[in-house]
Amino acid sequence: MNEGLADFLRGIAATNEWWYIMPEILLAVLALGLLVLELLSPAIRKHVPRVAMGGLGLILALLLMVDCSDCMGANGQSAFGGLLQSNEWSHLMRVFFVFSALMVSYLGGIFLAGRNLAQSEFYHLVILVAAAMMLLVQSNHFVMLFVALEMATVAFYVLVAYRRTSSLSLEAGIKYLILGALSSSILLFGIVLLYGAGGNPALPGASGDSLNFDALESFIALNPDNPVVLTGAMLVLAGICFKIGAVPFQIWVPDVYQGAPNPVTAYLAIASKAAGFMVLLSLLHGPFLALQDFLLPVLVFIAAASILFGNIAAVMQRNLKRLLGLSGIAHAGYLLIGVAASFTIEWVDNAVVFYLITYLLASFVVFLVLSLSGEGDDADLNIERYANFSREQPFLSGALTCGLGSLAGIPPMGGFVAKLLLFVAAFQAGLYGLLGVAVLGVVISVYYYFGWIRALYFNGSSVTALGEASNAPTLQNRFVLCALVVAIVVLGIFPAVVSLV
Amino acid sequence: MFDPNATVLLAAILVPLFAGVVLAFGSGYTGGMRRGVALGGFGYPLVAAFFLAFRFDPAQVGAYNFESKLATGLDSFGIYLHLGLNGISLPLFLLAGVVGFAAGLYAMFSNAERPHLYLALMLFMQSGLMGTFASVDIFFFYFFHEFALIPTFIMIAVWGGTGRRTAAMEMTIYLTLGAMLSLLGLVSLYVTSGAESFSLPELRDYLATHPLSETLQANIFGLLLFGFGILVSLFPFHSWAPKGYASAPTGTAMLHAGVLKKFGLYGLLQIGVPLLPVGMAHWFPWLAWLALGNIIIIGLVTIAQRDLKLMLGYSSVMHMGYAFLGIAAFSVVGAGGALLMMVAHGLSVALLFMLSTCIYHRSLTFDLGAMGGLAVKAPVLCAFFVAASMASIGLPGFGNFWGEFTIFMALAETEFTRWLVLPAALGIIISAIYGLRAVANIFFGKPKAEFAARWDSDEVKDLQGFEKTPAMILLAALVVIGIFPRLVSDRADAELGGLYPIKESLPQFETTAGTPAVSGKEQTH
Amino acid sequence: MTIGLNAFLIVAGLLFAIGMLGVTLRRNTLVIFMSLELMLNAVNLALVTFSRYNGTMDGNLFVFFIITVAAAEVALGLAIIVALFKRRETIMVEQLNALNR
Amino acid sequence: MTPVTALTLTLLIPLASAAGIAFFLRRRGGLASTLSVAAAALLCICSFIAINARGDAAIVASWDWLSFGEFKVSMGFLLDDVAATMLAMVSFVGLLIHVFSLGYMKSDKAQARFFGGLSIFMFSMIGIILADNLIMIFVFWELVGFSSYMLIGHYLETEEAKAASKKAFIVNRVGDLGFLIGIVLAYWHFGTTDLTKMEQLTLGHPELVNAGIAAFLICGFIGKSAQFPLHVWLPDAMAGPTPVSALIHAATMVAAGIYFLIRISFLLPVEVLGFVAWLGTAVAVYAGFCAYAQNDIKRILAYSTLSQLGYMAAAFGLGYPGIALFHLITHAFFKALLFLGAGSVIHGCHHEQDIFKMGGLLKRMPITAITFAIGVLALCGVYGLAGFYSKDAILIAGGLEKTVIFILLTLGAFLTAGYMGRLFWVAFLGAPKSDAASHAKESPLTMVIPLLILAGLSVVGGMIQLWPEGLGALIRFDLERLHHAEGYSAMHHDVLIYGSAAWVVGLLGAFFFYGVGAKDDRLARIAPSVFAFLKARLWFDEIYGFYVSQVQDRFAAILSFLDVFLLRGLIIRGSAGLVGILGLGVRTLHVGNLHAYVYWFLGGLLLFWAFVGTVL
Repeated sequence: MNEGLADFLRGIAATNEWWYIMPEILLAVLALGLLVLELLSPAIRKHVPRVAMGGLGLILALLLMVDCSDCMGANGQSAFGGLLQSNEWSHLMRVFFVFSALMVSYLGGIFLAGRNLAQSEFYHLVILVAAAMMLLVQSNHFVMLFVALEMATVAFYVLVAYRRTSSLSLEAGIKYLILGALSSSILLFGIVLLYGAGGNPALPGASGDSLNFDALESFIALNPDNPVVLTGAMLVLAGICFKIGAVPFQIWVPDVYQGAPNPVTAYLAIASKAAGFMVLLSLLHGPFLALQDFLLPVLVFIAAASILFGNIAAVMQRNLKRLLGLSGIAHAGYLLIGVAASFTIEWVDNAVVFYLITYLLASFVVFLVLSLSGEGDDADLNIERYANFSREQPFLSGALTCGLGSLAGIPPMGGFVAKLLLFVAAFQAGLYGLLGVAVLGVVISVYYYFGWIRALYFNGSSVTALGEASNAPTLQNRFVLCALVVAIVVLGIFPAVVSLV
Repeated sequence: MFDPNATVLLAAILVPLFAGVVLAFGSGYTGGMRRGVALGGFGYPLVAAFFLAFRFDPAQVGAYNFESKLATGLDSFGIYLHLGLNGISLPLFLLAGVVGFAAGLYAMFSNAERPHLYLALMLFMQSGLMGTFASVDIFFFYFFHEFALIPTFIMIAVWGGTGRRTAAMEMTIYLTLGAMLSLLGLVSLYVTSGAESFSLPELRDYLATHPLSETLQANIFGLLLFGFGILVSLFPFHSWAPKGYASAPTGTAMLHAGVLKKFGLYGLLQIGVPLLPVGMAHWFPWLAWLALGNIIIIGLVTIAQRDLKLMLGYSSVMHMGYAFLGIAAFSVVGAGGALLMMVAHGLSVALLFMLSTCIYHRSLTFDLGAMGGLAVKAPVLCAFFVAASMASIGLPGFGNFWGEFTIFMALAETEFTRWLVLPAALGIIISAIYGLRAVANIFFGKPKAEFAARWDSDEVKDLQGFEKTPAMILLAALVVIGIFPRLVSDRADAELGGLYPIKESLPQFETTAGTPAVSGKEQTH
Repeated sequence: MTIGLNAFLIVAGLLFAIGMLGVTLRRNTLVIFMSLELMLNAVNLALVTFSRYNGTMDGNLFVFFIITVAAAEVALGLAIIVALFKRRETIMVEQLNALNR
Repeated sequence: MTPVTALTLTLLIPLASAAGIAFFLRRRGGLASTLSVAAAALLCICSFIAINARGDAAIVASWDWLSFGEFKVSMGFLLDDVAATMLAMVSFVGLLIHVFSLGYMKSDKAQARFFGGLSIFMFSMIGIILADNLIMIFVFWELVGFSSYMLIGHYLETEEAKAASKKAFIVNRVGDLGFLIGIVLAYWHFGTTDLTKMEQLTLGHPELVNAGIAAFLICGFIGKSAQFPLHVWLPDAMAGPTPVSALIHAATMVAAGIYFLIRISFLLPVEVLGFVAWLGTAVAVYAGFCAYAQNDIKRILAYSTLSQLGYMAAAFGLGYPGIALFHLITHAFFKALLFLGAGSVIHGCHHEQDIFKMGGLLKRMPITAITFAIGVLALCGVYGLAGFYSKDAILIAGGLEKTVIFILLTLGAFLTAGYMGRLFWVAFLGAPKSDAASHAKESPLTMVIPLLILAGLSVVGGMIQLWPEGLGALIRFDLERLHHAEGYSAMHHDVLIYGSAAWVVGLLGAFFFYGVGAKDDRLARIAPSVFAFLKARLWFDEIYGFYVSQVQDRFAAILSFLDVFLLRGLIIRGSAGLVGILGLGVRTLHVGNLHAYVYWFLGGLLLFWAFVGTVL
């Protein structure tokens, strides 16, 4: 059945490349459709969240049924004149982003309930960001990359500042905006330099299409020592480091994470980071392949610094959203281990993707519990307020424990296998020093993850008992949490499920 | 090929896990239901362990009994959920079953807050323990250990005694460090060996034909040694242990000190030393000196303790020194001694921790200087405590004696390690000093002032049934091993013989008396 | 005398640096925004230059995308700044530090 | 019943009795005591069956116990002549003491525990006797130590029992440490610890006898038989009930050290033998002096035991293990008699133990007093009594081998007579000096009968020709050897004179010096400094006490301090604190000011530039 459908689509795709980006088009249609719905009547308007989630669910189901990248034929084939190229991960990452959008919409439903904020625009933007990221990870051309990136980023500016009644959210928005724009400029400048060098007829291998990754790859392979190329690559790398929140471009992370609404924080932490890493991987395996002598020490340094910075800064952090942001920096560092190892180890991309997936699941558990616990301004949640949370909310505590356990990398959670695979890769790549730093980082991270878990169960006297303030989770929320936790555990015990998707 | 016994083995991991999940959602259960579920969860592994011990086929030397191999999706790394038992893991599997059952039984009737969660976490731990020793795959070996470790931390943080906040955190971080180092060691073993498998027998076979270079072996063994060393509280990485145990709730302390801690030793015994003999030789001086540090320095520190639980914690650290020395001897004798020591120490330390809580319930203090005279009121408790102390100081008739004695034997086997016998044996005096001091201070003499004030209250009574039964189980196991050490040694001997060198250091004499020729004493390696 | 590639690039570089300096030193968020636009324009200039000298059209095309994106950013930025001013009555950088540590 | 079955039963009956008491009869003192005594009787019968069945050959049986690689332990019996002699003595004297305890412990609250302990002791002691290898000896060696610990601590609510039991166990452990090392070394030296095999090996290869191993092995003897410098526990062990003192701390367990030496005599080279001889002689004299400063009837007997153990050690060291065994057996009879007599006195005097508060007991407790007197005379070596034969033989051996030892041992004999005289005259004659003594009554039958039997044995026990055929072959052999030694008859003559003079002078001297029924110690009155010196017993306890409290405990406290503050506090907590401080520092980097964040960007760019610079 699936085969037949795929054949059919393949047949069409041979003549019409738009089928190739059908999921993205569907998402865009859905996003626009939401705005149209908003215009209709108030009676319909309140169905917007359901429509959004339903639509996302449908698209997710569709994606799970049909592998659209297959429509193009073999992997590595490009479309739209080389703007887009599918790789072995593009399908999985599509699922990843649609799923994140679905989860963020779910979180958004909880977030928006009872708040006097625009409804459909939120879903609209979330869906657009998903579509943009899907394009981003498949882009094979710097123009495509820039446009997709900016599409996502600009939408994120709005989302971060979405709680327009809160000065914190707005402040986060302006900070993200200015720093994001700055990083975009730097990225652009880097692209320009690469473009300029790659198109320079005086240099060997120059091409007329020097914004194309393939062309750049062959060009840089011939000019690995060109200072303009190196500078350009460095600036591009800096721009991407901003997106993934790696040292030394990580400084915005805690502020923006804290100020942004909860679902947006989750989205930033998960999808934005994942997109950044996939871009980084495709750049490193593509245009920058020849620069590995230069890039490897940089990446190793960034990874080590990120791990240490993130973990050490999180140790004394009491605000939970800042803490998640800082721990996210550390996670970026762990992922960078995989990226650094990917120069020599073939299979490490799988490990990075696996890590991203476990990170996705665990983070959503944590953010969902954060959203469900307590009311009021979630920017002020700190660990102390979780004192003895388990007494009132045993279910949420249990789920949170699993989520944090996975983030900390503890069996039987998926996070453990993910870290293990990265460590194996690092070992095979001979990155022993980095491995040592990573171990140190894991040990330090235990302090704050378990500090939180301890707070949940500790029978201390707490002034503000958050547990009592929170309502018991509804059946629906319980179901979602359960499903996420089960998924985490299944990934920890039977990691192969990833390949089933 | 379907082996029903393998299912029994797998179920020994799954049943407690399942019971734990059931209990975790069992806030509304009545006491009877809770105990019923917990009894099933703790009872099944015990029954399964004994069942498997009887079905065990010692002829399968070098292979595993009751093997089962399930895919996990990490086939490309050679990681399978590969379960089985051999002569080395079987005693520890039994130990886990026995101590788990005793600890569970005790916990069922202790009046912990939120008992369903407490029991659920203990059941998770039990599941991890059974899994650790049933794993053939070193990935899952580690996996189950970590799985059992997490409940420990939570239980200390929630149900622990004084100072639990810091103790739990310190223990968590320290043990995570140890676990990470040992994980690195295992990973590096996997990567550098080139065997493309995490399966222990495959690694073993592969390394037998492709031995690693000396430097590699030394580096990997170093990782394993210090990683496992931290987990087993090798001196000077023991700081987490006394405080951690002092503030841990009883069931946790029993399971952790009794069984889970043996993970590291088991790792060295079954994996580290046989696979990396050259690495072991390289680290021998470290291992020997640090183990002596455990025995003598920590032994003396134990003497200085005035708090019962701290004393027990330190004494358990001290006894680990023997096991390390046994491993350091690098011979079948030493490994066998270490194995006996692990099993016997697991039983005795669990018993002691349990009894110390029983004592606390009567005296309301752990301060050795503030008790006294309890034997008059609680003769049975006294008898158990004396027996447990005697066991832990290595009185013949209990398993610990055979452990210590065999280890001394192993040390004396070659000239190379013979000097260790005297300092190591000093430990038998040191442990006698603190063990008897504790007994004397708690049970003998007249009760001290504060204690005397409570003397006639109802709380100062003899051991109750729910305390007596688990104590009886543990003590009986200790005595059985003490009287029939062959129960452990016969199966382990064959297995160890395949992993460790037999040094042939027994002197050979001409059989006819009177001829002067003495051929012995040369060692052939 | 023809103006060479390097001259254009130097101008572009200078513009970029000036923009960067503006972002670094100015206290008013609006001015910072303007500086950011300056940086983007420096990039545009460089793109056009390369496009001209390399003889390809990609650069010129890219510029249009950048201009569009910059416009979107500015529109958004202004909206956020206005909203922020409504709540805080200031748009000075040093006073926008409620989120810290 | 085959001999091996009989031996197995002999070993297991007391264990079964102990287990039965522990599990079922904890609160039924009466039943427990009956069970224990019945067990003692049964094992006595079994042991005699086995001894009878033995004939001339040794009974040997062995089972595997444990094996790891080349380390193999077996468990087995070796019932040769020495073991049979010892077994007969232990089971018989043990039975008598069990019976005695029936009366003595009748009103004790913890009767069951006491009899359970006695049964465990019998089990362990018989284990030592029957063991065919060093490891098994060690196992039971430790177990007798434990039962001794348990029984010394019987009156556990008293501070003396608390301290004494602990001390006994720990001091014994010090000795066992050497013993253990000796065994371990012996195993790899001989390839076995089996006594028979080792003996054959040393016969075939005399060069295998190793002084180092021997020196380690005799540490066990020094601890258990309370020789220098580990003798301090024995006097304190008198805190236990008197039957325990009689059984364990006089007749059997402390003598096990000597028995052990005899068992391994083929392993001991000449140097070590000489050392044992000197050691024993020194203890014999030292303990004799110490006894003069003791007022507690049991402690006097304890020092006497020490002194007699010294005699045995001396005999052994002089090369006559048979004579040592001879003295061991006779000593068991009369010392058990003396202790049980003392027990009877204590029982009669309501637990008064100070001899200067007794007096006049001859009239009130005639049987006890008379049997006690027999014991005293036997101990002093009065002609014709048990002690005479064995002690004379020792003195002769001393005289033949080493004159200095002979002189010292004769001095010891004199001292023995003196303090025993002091004890007897003061406690039994004259007028009662306390209420307790004046209301003393003769003890019940269960206590008196063992006294009478032991008195009989103390009289005739020394006549080796009356012994059953199967027992005492080694004694006969060594006595024979002594008789045929050069200069025997002259020496025999001398010893007869000097020995008799010693006890006559001693007893009479005590009579005149202390006086009948004295109220206080004359020596303490007229020469307090001498008395104080004797009472100090060469300050052994003080030195050990000083070592424990000032050296060991302080050192431990310092180490503990270092562990807590340096290791855990400074290094572990310190590094954790360092991370915390770093964390705080890093946290403050997030100042919240956009400009600061832009500087970070610039810094990051510069850093990347630096990397580029390294490549270029």
